[in-house]
Amino acid sequence: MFRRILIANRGEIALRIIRACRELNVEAVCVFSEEDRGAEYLDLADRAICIGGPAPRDSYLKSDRLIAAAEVCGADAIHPGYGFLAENAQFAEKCRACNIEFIGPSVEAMQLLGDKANARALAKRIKVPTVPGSDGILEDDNETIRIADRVGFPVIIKAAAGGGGRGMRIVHDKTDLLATVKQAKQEADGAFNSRDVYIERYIDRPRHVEVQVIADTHGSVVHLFERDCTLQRRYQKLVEESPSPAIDARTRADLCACAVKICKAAKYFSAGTVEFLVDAKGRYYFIEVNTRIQVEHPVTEMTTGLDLIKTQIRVAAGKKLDFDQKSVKPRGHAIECRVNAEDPDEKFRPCAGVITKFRPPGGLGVRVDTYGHDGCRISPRYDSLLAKVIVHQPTRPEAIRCMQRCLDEFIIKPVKTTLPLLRRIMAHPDFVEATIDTGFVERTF
Amino acid sequence: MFRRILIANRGEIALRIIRACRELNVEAVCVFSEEDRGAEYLDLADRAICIGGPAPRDSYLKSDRLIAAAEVCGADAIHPGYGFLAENAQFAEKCRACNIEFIGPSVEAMQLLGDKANARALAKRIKVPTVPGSDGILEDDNETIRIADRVGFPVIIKAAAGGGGRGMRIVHDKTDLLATVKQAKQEADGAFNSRDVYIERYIDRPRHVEVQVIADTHGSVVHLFERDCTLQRRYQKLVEESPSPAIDARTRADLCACAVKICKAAKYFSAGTVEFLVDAKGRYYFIEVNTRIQVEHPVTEMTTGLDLIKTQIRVAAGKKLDFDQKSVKPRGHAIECRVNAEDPDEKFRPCAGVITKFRPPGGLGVRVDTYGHDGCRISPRYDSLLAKVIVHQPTRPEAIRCMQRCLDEFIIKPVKTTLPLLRRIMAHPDFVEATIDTGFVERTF
Amino acid sequence: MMVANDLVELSLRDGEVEVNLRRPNPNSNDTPILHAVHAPAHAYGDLPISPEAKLPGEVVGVEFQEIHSPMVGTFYASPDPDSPTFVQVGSNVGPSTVVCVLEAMKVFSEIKAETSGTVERILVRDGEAVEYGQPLFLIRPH
Amino acid sequence: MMVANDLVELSLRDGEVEVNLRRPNPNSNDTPILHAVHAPAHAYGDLPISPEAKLPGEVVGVEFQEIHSPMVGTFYASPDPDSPTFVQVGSNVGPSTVVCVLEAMKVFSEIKAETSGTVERILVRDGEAVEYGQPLFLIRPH
Repeated sequence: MFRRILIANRGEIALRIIRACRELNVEAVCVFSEEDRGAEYLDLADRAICIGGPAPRDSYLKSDRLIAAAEVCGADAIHPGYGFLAENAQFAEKCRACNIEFIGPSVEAMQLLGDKANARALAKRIKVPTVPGSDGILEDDNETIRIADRVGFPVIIKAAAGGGGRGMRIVHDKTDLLATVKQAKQEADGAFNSRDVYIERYIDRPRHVEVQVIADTHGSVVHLFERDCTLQRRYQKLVEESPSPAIDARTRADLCACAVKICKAAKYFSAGTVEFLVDAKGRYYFIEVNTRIQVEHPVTEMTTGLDLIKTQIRVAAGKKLDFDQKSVKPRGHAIECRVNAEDPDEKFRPCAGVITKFRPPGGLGVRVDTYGHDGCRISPRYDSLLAKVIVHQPTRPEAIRCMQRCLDEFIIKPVKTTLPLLRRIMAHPDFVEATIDTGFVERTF
Repeated sequence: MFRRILIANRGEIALRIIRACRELNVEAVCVFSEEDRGAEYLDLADRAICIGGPAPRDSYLKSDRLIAAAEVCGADAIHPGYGFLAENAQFAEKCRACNIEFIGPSVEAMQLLGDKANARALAKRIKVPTVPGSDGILEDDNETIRIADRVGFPVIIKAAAGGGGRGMRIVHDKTDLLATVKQAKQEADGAFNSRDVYIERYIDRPRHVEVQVIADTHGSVVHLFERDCTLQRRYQKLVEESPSPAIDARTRADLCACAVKICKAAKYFSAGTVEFLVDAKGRYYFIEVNTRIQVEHPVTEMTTGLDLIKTQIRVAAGKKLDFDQKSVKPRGHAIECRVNAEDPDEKFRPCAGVITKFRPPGGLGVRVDTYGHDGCRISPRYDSLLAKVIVHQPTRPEAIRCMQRCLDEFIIKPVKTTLPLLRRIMAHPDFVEATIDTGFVERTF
Repeated sequence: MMVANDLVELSLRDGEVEVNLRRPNPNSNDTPILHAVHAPAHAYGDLPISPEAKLPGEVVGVEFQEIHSPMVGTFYASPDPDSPTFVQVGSNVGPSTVVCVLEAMKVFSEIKAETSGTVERILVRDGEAVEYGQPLFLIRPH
Repeated sequence: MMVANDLVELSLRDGEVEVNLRRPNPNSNDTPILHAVHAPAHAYGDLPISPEAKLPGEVVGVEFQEIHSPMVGTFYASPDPDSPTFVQVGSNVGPSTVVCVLEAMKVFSEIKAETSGTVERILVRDGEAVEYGQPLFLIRPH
């Protein structure tokens, strides 16, 4: 096992990793930027090292400083958390070149799965369903028509250089196809300085369902069932739950089997997430793999009782998984709500300032992962995630009711948060009846 | 289901019951004394009613005021919590006479099991092992010798009017018997104004193991396995865990079966606890039944995933249990530590004052039931229990390690608490190896 | 204030004489509505007098005395619906003047002023539920 | 202080010329011990100067300037163990005077004073690990 781990992150996930280290009897050294100096979660680390200025590019994204900090304190591993450098294969490579274990998958697996096109090609090769599409840039009109016919309408035209929902156009009918592609190319040229576009089947009102996988370096790959993250706002997840209320047992088994197949094919180890879209008819399509621990990992921890961060660290130290697929028995229903320091009435503008009153909820089956407390300072420079409220109850209706109780109980003053929006979501019949899709929040609130 | 429940208690258990009410969509009205005016947990109730002065006898023990408060706010049930009037059969009777449901067992069951001698007689009748003894007051010397021979040395002489460890004498040998009984009678006369003493087998270095039972008014009695509460200080429990690390599967099955047998014989409903002593050879002896929810109920909630307070309320409303014995599957290991506002260096003198900094631990499998927060006032007038830290992990060693981490993380300033003692207990090899008995704390710290 | 409360408490403990003044038409099945019991409970704190009890245009320097409820129950201003109220604004009271009755668990208890002065204001309505320590009357001392 | 830091930052970003001054005997397998890095990290806050940096018997009114570490690494006072130190207490420095080298990931970087004055005190020991922003030298301005 490692003797000392450098935590190359901040806020709630840094605290989460510190706690895991303590329980493993591994020393935790946490880096911090000048902006985070004095944050209380740093007191729980064995040491804290300032690595740079407030801007992420001057501190949490500065790989040389992180590695220097690990060297200087004698850490034998680095945990990247999520965000920042967590999915940066170059950083992982540099760490290992310096004889510091990067707690995550192999560099090869990160490179293979981190590239969407490669991951899609891999999935197709091993017969995991992907969204039907052009598999590359549209060259000429004849090809475009041929592909669209094969894929089936409606289709979506996407700019190759786009992302986050930008540069997309839906075509419902063959007659509009060529004109729309032409427009899309012009727009892509203007917005991204590249005329490259490709075509995919448009999945109407999809749900986002992902499978948590954990694998060791000895070839054992175990899935920990799925999380449903359909409730998003502009591609940012707000609420996650497990099991998914919208898929049947057979789809669940298929998704989990596909996720394991992809990870085995990529010789994956560590924690990873395989994401799928599921359409209204229950058809599913692989979209991508996240090669890191995710914000919403506690949902799976609650249903399975397994500590994903501790397992991730053990696996990185070369240990075998101490459970197998058969011994993973999910229990009950878990829901997570992300409480962001944002103002829902002001276009979700991040809010900063000092919290004067912070009263997280508590009780049976309630977990709050947060770095918040009375007197805590919220910086406008970083991700606005302030707290994750996770509930675990025997059934989904009980979990929703418990979450409503928790959101009502949670007091954060005077910084504005997404709590009011979350309360409205938990009370909305479409969420309660699980009839939502990924566009629900934008359409409804 | 009830429309509105009056909570006739304070502090962490009042908050626990408020949360259960909210999740059941039942209005919660909480009483308070003038000393507790302004306590933050009252904000979470739908209403709060002042019922009297700071002294318990002027407020929380004043049954007429509690019933008047229930009438005035239109509550259809009273939850007594633990302590105060929770095991007072007269109070339960008064409530029901006023058409207010008392959330607890029947008056008859409370009377039958609340009297130790009656409960012991019942146990003997249905062949549940009890501590061998005189079954009554020692009359003459011949009888004393005969009983002691039957019971077997060592024996313990107890004052009938004594309690809490006072008025007890151990006799290891027949030659000392009559002289010791004579002394004991004289002492009892002086201390309790009654010469009555009785004799029991002295259980050397016993463990305290209790079985949680929940039963409905339709005759269904289900046990929720055991809690080991051996770690006590002067008969006050400090640490509780489940499963017991010191009994084997067969003893566990026997204890649980005995507990169900006693409850069935007493026509018991609601939550209750059947307490046993277990000696070094694994022999067990019924001692008493607690006819209320207990401080340590969260230990069982963590292992079984069942909400005992919600179940207790449902059962009081006449509902059937929505689970049966077969569906109760305990999972993992849970430990609870009681953090009392007492100074372990000053003979556990209760500490009072305003908490300026309160940082409870958190994370996976961690629950803290507390009314504490920054700025919270601790009154010297009531029970010193400030917080219960409960952890739930796959195995006992992991649970102990997690608890150590939690106790290290917990900051309470400036009020003195039992945290330092708890930290030493969790690190002590006798606790870790589960070789302790009920005298461990007094002998060791 | 603590002294005043203690006096009320003592007088109760000594003389909680339960007067069976059963009201002829008490609508006994209706649970009385609890007016604003929650709010003042939290508004209080350690103030010597509740903010609610401060009268608009009040003469600065006059210290009113409050008669607090010594119990939880329902406030009645008169012994029965057909009788006049025990006191009204402007009435002079002495320590043993009965100012109201409180009902709890179908038992009516007479409440005495325990102070001397003029009734400045009646702070609760007839039939209103009151909690322990809630101010019932404001008395201008003589 | 922010201005001073920004200057250091800028100069680094412009001229992070990695000097391969490999030390002949760097004990390269020993990880340097991190002296008191955690404690000052928390002692700091927004103070313009660290309490540690205040000298006993310091003349009130003199404002020292600090040279902060622009990176995380190991501090060396001389280019190699056999050479004299770059500066010592009493040395006069100008903005481009090299005051020490910092090693990180086997690369040595020269650190310049970026200010003018006399070295009043050297705040870290040779071979000590330093974190970003840690004061290295106290300079009495001319």
